[in-house]
Amino acid sequence: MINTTSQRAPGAVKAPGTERHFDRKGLVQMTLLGLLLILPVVAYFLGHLYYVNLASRITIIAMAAVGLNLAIGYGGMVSFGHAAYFGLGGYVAGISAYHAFDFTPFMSWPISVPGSDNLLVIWLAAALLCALLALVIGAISLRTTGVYFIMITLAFAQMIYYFANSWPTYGGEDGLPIYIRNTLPLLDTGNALTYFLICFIGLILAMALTSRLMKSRFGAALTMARLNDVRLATSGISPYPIRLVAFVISAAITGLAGALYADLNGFVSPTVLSWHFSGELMVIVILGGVGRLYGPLAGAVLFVMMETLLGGITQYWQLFLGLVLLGVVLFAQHGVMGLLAGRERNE
Amino acid sequence: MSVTLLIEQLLNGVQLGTMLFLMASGLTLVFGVMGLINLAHGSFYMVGAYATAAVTASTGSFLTGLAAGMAAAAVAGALVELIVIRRLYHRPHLDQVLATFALILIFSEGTRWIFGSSPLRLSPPSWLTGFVTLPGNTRYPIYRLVLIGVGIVIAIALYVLISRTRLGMRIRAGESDREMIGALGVNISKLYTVVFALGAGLAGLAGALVGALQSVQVGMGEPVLILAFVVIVIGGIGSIKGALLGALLVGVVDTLGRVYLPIFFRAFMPPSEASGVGAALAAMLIYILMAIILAFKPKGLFSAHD
Amino acid sequence: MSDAVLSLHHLHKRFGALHATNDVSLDLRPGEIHALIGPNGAGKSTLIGQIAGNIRPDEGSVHLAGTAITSMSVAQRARLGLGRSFQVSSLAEPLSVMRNVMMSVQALQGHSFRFFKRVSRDAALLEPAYQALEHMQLSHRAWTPVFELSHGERRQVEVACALALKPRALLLDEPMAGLGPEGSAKLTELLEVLKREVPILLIEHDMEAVFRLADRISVLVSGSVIAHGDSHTIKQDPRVREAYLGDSNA
Amino acid sequence: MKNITRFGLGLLLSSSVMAVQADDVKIGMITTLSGGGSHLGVDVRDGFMLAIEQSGRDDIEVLIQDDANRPDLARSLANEFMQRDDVDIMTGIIWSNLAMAVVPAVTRQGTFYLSPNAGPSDLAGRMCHENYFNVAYQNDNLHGAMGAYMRKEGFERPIIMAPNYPAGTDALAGFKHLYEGEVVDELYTQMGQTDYAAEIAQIRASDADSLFFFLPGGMGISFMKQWESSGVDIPIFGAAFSFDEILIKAVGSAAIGARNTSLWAYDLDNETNHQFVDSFREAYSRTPTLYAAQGFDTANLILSALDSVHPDDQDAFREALRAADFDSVRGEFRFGPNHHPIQDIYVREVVEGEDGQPTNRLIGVAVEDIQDVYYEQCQM
Repeated sequence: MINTTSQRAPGAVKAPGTERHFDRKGLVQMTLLGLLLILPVVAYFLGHLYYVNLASRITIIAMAAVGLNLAIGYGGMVSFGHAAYFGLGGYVAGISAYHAFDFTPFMSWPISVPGSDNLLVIWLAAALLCALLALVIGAISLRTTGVYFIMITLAFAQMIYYFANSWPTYGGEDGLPIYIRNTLPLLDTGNALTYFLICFIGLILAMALTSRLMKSRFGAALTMARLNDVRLATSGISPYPIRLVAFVISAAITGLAGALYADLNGFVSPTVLSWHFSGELMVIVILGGVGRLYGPLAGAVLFVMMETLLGGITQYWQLFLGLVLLGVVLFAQHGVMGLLAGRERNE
Repeated sequence: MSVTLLIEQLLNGVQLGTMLFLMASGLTLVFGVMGLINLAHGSFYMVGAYATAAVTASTGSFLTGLAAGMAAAAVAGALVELIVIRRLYHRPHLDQVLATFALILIFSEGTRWIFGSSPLRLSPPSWLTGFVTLPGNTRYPIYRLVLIGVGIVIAIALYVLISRTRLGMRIRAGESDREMIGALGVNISKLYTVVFALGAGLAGLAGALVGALQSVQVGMGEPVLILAFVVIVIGGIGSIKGALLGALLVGVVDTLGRVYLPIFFRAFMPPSEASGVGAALAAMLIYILMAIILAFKPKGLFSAHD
Repeated sequence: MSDAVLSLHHLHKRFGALHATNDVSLDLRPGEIHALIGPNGAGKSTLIGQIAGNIRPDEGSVHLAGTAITSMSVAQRARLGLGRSFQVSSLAEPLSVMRNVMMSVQALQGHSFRFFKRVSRDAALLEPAYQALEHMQLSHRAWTPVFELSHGERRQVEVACALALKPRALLLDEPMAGLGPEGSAKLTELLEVLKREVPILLIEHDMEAVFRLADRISVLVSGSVIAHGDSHTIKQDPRVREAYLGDSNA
Repeated sequence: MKNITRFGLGLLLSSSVMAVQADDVKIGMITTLSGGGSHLGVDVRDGFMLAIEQSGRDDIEVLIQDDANRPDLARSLANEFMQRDDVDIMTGIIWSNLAMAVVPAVTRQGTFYLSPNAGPSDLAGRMCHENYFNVAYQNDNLHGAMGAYMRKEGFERPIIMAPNYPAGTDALAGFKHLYEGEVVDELYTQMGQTDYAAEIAQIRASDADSLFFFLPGGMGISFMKQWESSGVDIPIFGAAFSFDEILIKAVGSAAIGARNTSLWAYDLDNETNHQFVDSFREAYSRTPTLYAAQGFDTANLILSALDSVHPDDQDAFREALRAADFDSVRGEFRFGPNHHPIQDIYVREVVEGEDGQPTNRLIGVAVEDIQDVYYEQCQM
């Protein structure tokens, strides 16, 4: 009968297929990552700084999309307001550098907070502040679902956009310049290749974090929250805190990318807070392949390259960009990664 | 601040609200019946305005232009539905967002390709310019009163259409149960095309009417689109009644906020600073309103779906 | 009543004019199967909702093992030991059977905020989940995605999910629905064994299974319990016969 | 002439494949050709290219890119021009916020930048740079000049209005600086606002005798159309940014009677200007706007310096630019110590033209030899 106590050695129950093996997907992913790393290095030593900076741009946008993908792709939370975190991260870098440059404190009450041009401090602050903002926004927004969630996240981002546009202290619509790139101990961040490598490591860490997270208990719960939140609750786990934490982590990653972007460009402005930018981030995630680890990277490469190349050909380049995006959504349902690497298994 | 000024500002808010309603009703219908998020709705607004401007300029008749604008937007809507949108009904919201985002780019740049970068000229006809004097000796533009009137007429017409006609019955059936209307033997794809074109036509009408008061230019639909989304989310997606009340609420709150917040801040701030702070807060006001409403009523005020 | 595992006290729920639950009191004792039957529209779903936590009653209370759970969420009730299955299968289709069952184990072992250890190598999760599957004679399907399972197998997975919670009480909502004679017979057999470990509140349309399995039966009509007793008493009850004569399932 | 709009090259393709002589001059133009307000960029480009074409020089290569009115894209394009194409001179940016994002990086890396439109105060003052030249105006110029003009004309109770963003608050500050009197009220609108009923009601309720506003682009069109039927009948004043030839045609009759300050007018009476307007109309079949004039002047300034020296000799080229030895379409033109123009600001009135369309007519000079107030903060 059934009531036998099983006598198995510990660890005898194992998920099949957890061993690594090399396949088409692996090949595509390694190629993508390899090219992203090698091409800028080659370009640097050939003296083509522009391509190094272009690669940094792609890397940072990809990192922001990795953050968004955690919310949209893995958590099923379609945030139309991730520009808020990208922008906030950027403003943390900008404002901190501004005060460090001016030798004025950022805050004098209740405790004195000086500005800093140390990137480690800036990154920490950017991630923490974005997490805090996402905690507040997420706590309210996650009470809603579906289209309401899409729209309320948009509404919060719009609030911040208008606020940044009209708040004069840090430049308002003009934005805030960062005169000299913020620094790291022992490294020359002003060097294009060094900065690219910093961004590249950031991207790798963000992807590794996502990957690890999704294989953990937290990831299992988040996956279940996306696929079937009734099952999750019936199993005894409330979906709300799971989603909220994922949303916060997602925002922190995007915010970190925003800080990197501000330093790459040497300025930050409300444009990166606009709903257009939120939309572009979403487009990149979908373009690459929703809920796929390498999707954001593939999407960012394609999107930035199209933007750069088409822009040089015709002043109506956005028309062609639109046509390409439409083609992808109609005919390549699983994004570029789906096209190149085949469908994702959900196990 | 006098009472007459307050009344005038309320009228302004209502007028803004009625135009938002024209946009929002189409958006909410399309979502209610087809479950589709259409970011490109603002493009039909633009198409309506451009077509009206072009036809008015060549025929000299604003009314002809208006009809042409509405028709052009409806035709554009029907075409978009046939070519793109119908492939998206069974897709996740994300795909819909991406596809309609792409449509925005295509419509905007396509329009610029055809009509150029410069804003077009479109003015109300001479018989609608000028103002009337309201009680309290306030002058109010005739054209704005006409806009309010058109908004009310459309609202009533929509109400009759939905509650009294066969098409309306099918729309209601579609809202309550998408599978059921198929079982009823209704030609769904035709119904969807008609509803989408109707929504687009209403957006085109709004664009044409408002275009005569504003700048007819590429991208004119985007700020309105965002506002219309705020409206339908506040009102409850899928609900025409919600769209109407949401539109009026947003119109009035936005208008009054812009006027009275700077004045409010002047009570305890230097004037130029108060104006800035007030204007900044006014810009955020409707989003704050929306966040508060959704925090307490996560499905909006009058949701058609539970 | 004091030794009841699960008890409902004077529950009321109104939707506008409809009195969907009208003063319902029930209890579930260790080692028994208590069946809840009633014609369509009797208010069974509303009552289940109040027990499971999707619906808040207007009046009355629900207790699980002596604890008032009336205002607790679905997840809190589950963690306290209320396992349930659904009328319409509610599993994550793309995931494997194990992944579905492991969710309950994970919940049982405390919070889910462990970010780094791989689930796929976590014996503390894998072992109990596998045991629950063995319990339901389904371990051979452990790594099959749910969408490849038969209807009956999905029912078994649902029960396994509930079992993995090490529940004090099981709430099974029409587990036989759509199973066919063979599947029904198998599940009936399984439940007979199961009830010795955990008492079951069984909502079921299949009268044959109900009369075979149930120790006690309560009949719900128009939101009220009109009859209560063992299968013999219920079969004889004139009000039950009357209520069921108007019903096609009678 | 070599009018090369560059085709994008692949990532691996080096720009060295372009066969360009060593002493050729490369000019990179980043301007707004798509998105909101793109007619400004189109006119700057067309005016600029007209001058290049008329010079008959074939050793000048102009690379043109569209920034879509996005600072981050503009910044990336600037990198592309400097790092890949190795341009000698850059120009083209329309908007102040984009200029703030791009110009400091460009000049710091030793490339010349000549602004054909934007003139934010920081670039005129504490962030000025020896390689930065503004050939258009400092942002305050036109607003300040209108303040001076309205004071001169005897308006005593103006109400002033602008969008709530830096250029807007600067505009009102600039106006007040030279108006030197009390204003009835200051209204701040929202960026991109399209409905002005609320503001118009406030203006009517005030006892102002005149209105000065700064609402560039589509905002100005919307406002003036709504103003027309409001029944408020105080005169309106503004800067040329709301009254270029393209905008007032879109506004229609509502613009008639409005007065605006400009650094240039198409009916300005000098030989260079006549030739410019005629040739522009011939080439593009439309009347140039001030943006076209600024683009034209920018190109001619560059050409005048190139006549004597190649930009590789930075110091000499800078001196040549500073001399401003070219015939400007606006008559007198010279640079102040911060490389911003010292010039006359004119007043134009919108009238009905011969074709029934509104057009600007020059009616006088608002301020002669206006200079910005920021040059004292500039240390080069």
